[in-house]
Amino acid sequence: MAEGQKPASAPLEKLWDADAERGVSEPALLIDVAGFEGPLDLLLHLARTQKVDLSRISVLALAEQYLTFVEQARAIRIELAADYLVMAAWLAYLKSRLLIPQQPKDGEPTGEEMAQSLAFRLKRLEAMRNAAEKLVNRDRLGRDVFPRGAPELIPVERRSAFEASLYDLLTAYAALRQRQAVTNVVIARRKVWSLVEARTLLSRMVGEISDWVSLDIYLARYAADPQERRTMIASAFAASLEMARERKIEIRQDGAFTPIFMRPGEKAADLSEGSTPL
Amino acid sequence: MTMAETPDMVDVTETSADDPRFFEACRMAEALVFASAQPVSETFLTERLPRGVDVALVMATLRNDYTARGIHLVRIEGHWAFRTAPDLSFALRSDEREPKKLSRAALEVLAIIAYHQPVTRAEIEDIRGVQTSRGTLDVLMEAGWVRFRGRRRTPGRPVTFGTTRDFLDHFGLEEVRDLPGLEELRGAGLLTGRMPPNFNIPSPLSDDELTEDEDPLTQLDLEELGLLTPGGKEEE
Amino acid sequence: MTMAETPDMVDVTETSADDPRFFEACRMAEALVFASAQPVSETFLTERLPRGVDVALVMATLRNDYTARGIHLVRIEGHWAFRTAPDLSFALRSDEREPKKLSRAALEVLAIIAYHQPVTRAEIEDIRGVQTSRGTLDVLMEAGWVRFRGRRRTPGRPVTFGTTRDFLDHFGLEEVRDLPGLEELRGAGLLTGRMPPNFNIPSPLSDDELTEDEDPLTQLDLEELGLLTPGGKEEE
Repeated sequence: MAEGQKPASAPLEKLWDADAERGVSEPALLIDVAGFEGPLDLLLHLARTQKVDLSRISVLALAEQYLTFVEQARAIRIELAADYLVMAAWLAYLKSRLLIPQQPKDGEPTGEEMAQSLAFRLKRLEAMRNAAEKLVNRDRLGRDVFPRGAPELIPVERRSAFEASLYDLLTAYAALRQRQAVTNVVIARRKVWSLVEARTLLSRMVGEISDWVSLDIYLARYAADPQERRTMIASAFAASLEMARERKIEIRQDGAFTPIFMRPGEKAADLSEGSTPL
Repeated sequence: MTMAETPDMVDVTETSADDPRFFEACRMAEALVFASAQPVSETFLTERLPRGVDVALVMATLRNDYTARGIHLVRIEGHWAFRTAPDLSFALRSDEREPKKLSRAALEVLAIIAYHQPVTRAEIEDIRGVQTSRGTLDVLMEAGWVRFRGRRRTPGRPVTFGTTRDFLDHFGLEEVRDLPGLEELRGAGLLTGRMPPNFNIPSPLSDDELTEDEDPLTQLDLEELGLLTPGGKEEE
Repeated sequence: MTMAETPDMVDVTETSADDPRFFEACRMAEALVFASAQPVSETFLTERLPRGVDVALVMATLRNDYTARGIHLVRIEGHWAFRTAPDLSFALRSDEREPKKLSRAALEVLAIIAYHQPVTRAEIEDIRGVQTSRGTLDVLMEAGWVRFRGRRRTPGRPVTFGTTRDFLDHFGLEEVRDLPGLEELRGAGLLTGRMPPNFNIPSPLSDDELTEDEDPLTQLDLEELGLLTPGGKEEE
């Protein structure tokens, strides 16, 4: 693609129609995969441009077309979904198998077998497309054909006095569980350490230690969940300032972002009776 | 079709029998009346039928076609409608009540019993987060979809609920294990959005066997349950 | 006009024209099916008609009676319903009643389920080469055309999907095997669940699982792939 040219969106179809006439090297090709439902869909589209029966397409040519497409997409830095790239890799491999015939090894498909498989898949997808089209164009109830407009509701035929489909049942269940699950999530999220909680924790710590201890390390014992750690540290730090002011603890930090150390302060004894301060 | 034709009163009997246009008009009128939710006016029919067709004659012909049949074409205040023949009302009369839609609550309880069986009433309420009214379980029992299975070997020995063979039949399942699981509900678009990581949906066990913590219902239990209103057993 | 009388007399004279009971049974069946908007099962008809009447013959006779009329008697999986004749679509069609349009993806999934049933979600995705987006199956199930059928007896017991009677009714099919082109497709081997031997092609990935995909990748390919970020998904 020529430099400085602004990529505009254009349907891929244009790209390949043009190629058929002008050759692949033509610059300024613009690519848009938005209309395609995945690599197989794109491949089927490319196969159709060969304008032959699907059972007679050249898989090799098809692989090359696809690879060219991916190359071009890369050249203009289009982000392709992973499955497009996986397909490209597979086709590259297929191409090599087709070009360099190898002795079939045990369990490894030959290039021809792989090509057949691909052709089969394309044929099958196309068959389903055609079937879908035939279906949708049938005489459809409510559009072309109509039921009794004023049913008399007489021959109600039910074994059960109640009506419900499996779909109703599953929808109700899924909705219920989902509703409950959401409620649970809200409760779970309420894990914010309050200052009071943090203070209690620090008090307990002061009771247990006699010298400088890293706050992080101490708290790690209580915060199994990494998400909880954050709120715990924040609350503990806030609480520690208050406690330092009350001279119940001392705080030391050697530099910005370095660990914070704490040890019992002069009035630490007020905090916990059962333990021996200092 | 030739538009030149005009309704011709004299010609009526002659044209009608063999005229393919008239035959087509009859078919159209028949379909229009059949598909309409209300009795159809002759004006409406005139608008819809090919121009020049004698609508009155079309309808008279149709009415005649149906006189001996199980369906009659009737005229009600200038409007046409099909009705089942009055003499067949004995065959049509249905003593069955019209099927009622299951309430949302009943659907939920039924689904919980299906997925979580064997399940006690307290567990159902725990999952739903609300109390289950007495009527809800009654309805499900009455429908024949839910049954008492046994008793849980826990304090209070609460009764456990499970689904029935009729339940499977009605919902087109071969076995309870055929109920779709978490991934399938998600895949089918029934469960959407983010789910907590520990979220799961139980895979129901085969419904016949009692689980290890269940006791079979004894004769005494059955009598007891029979005496009590179904579902009224636990905490009401 | 004679259209009611023409076709049926042949059948009935052969079998039971003289039998007033048969004639009455026909009238009753006609009325029963006619009264309902939903297809009525043969089982139900058997229960309702006088005992000893050949229901199949009754229905065949009736169907024959209606072949030329503006209403047809149609059979859907052993259920009977009256429907307007398809060739009268032009006269009845109205834009207000146009059924909801399905997305291309939904239509494709519907066709795959219809022709391949029972089919698992993984198989649907294998045929289409893309993941089925949320909502596609949901839409089809809500329309009442697709249902959970059961589970495949393979490891993991995946749930299978199939079509419903409403699907057949909607698309004017008597049975699944009446799907257009079904036999040809089967003959061409396009409906077998089995892949040709040594089949090996990348399957749709969930977004981040690039590395999971396997043998055919050469080292070079892998390096290239690593350089590129997986982009957005392509589904609808």
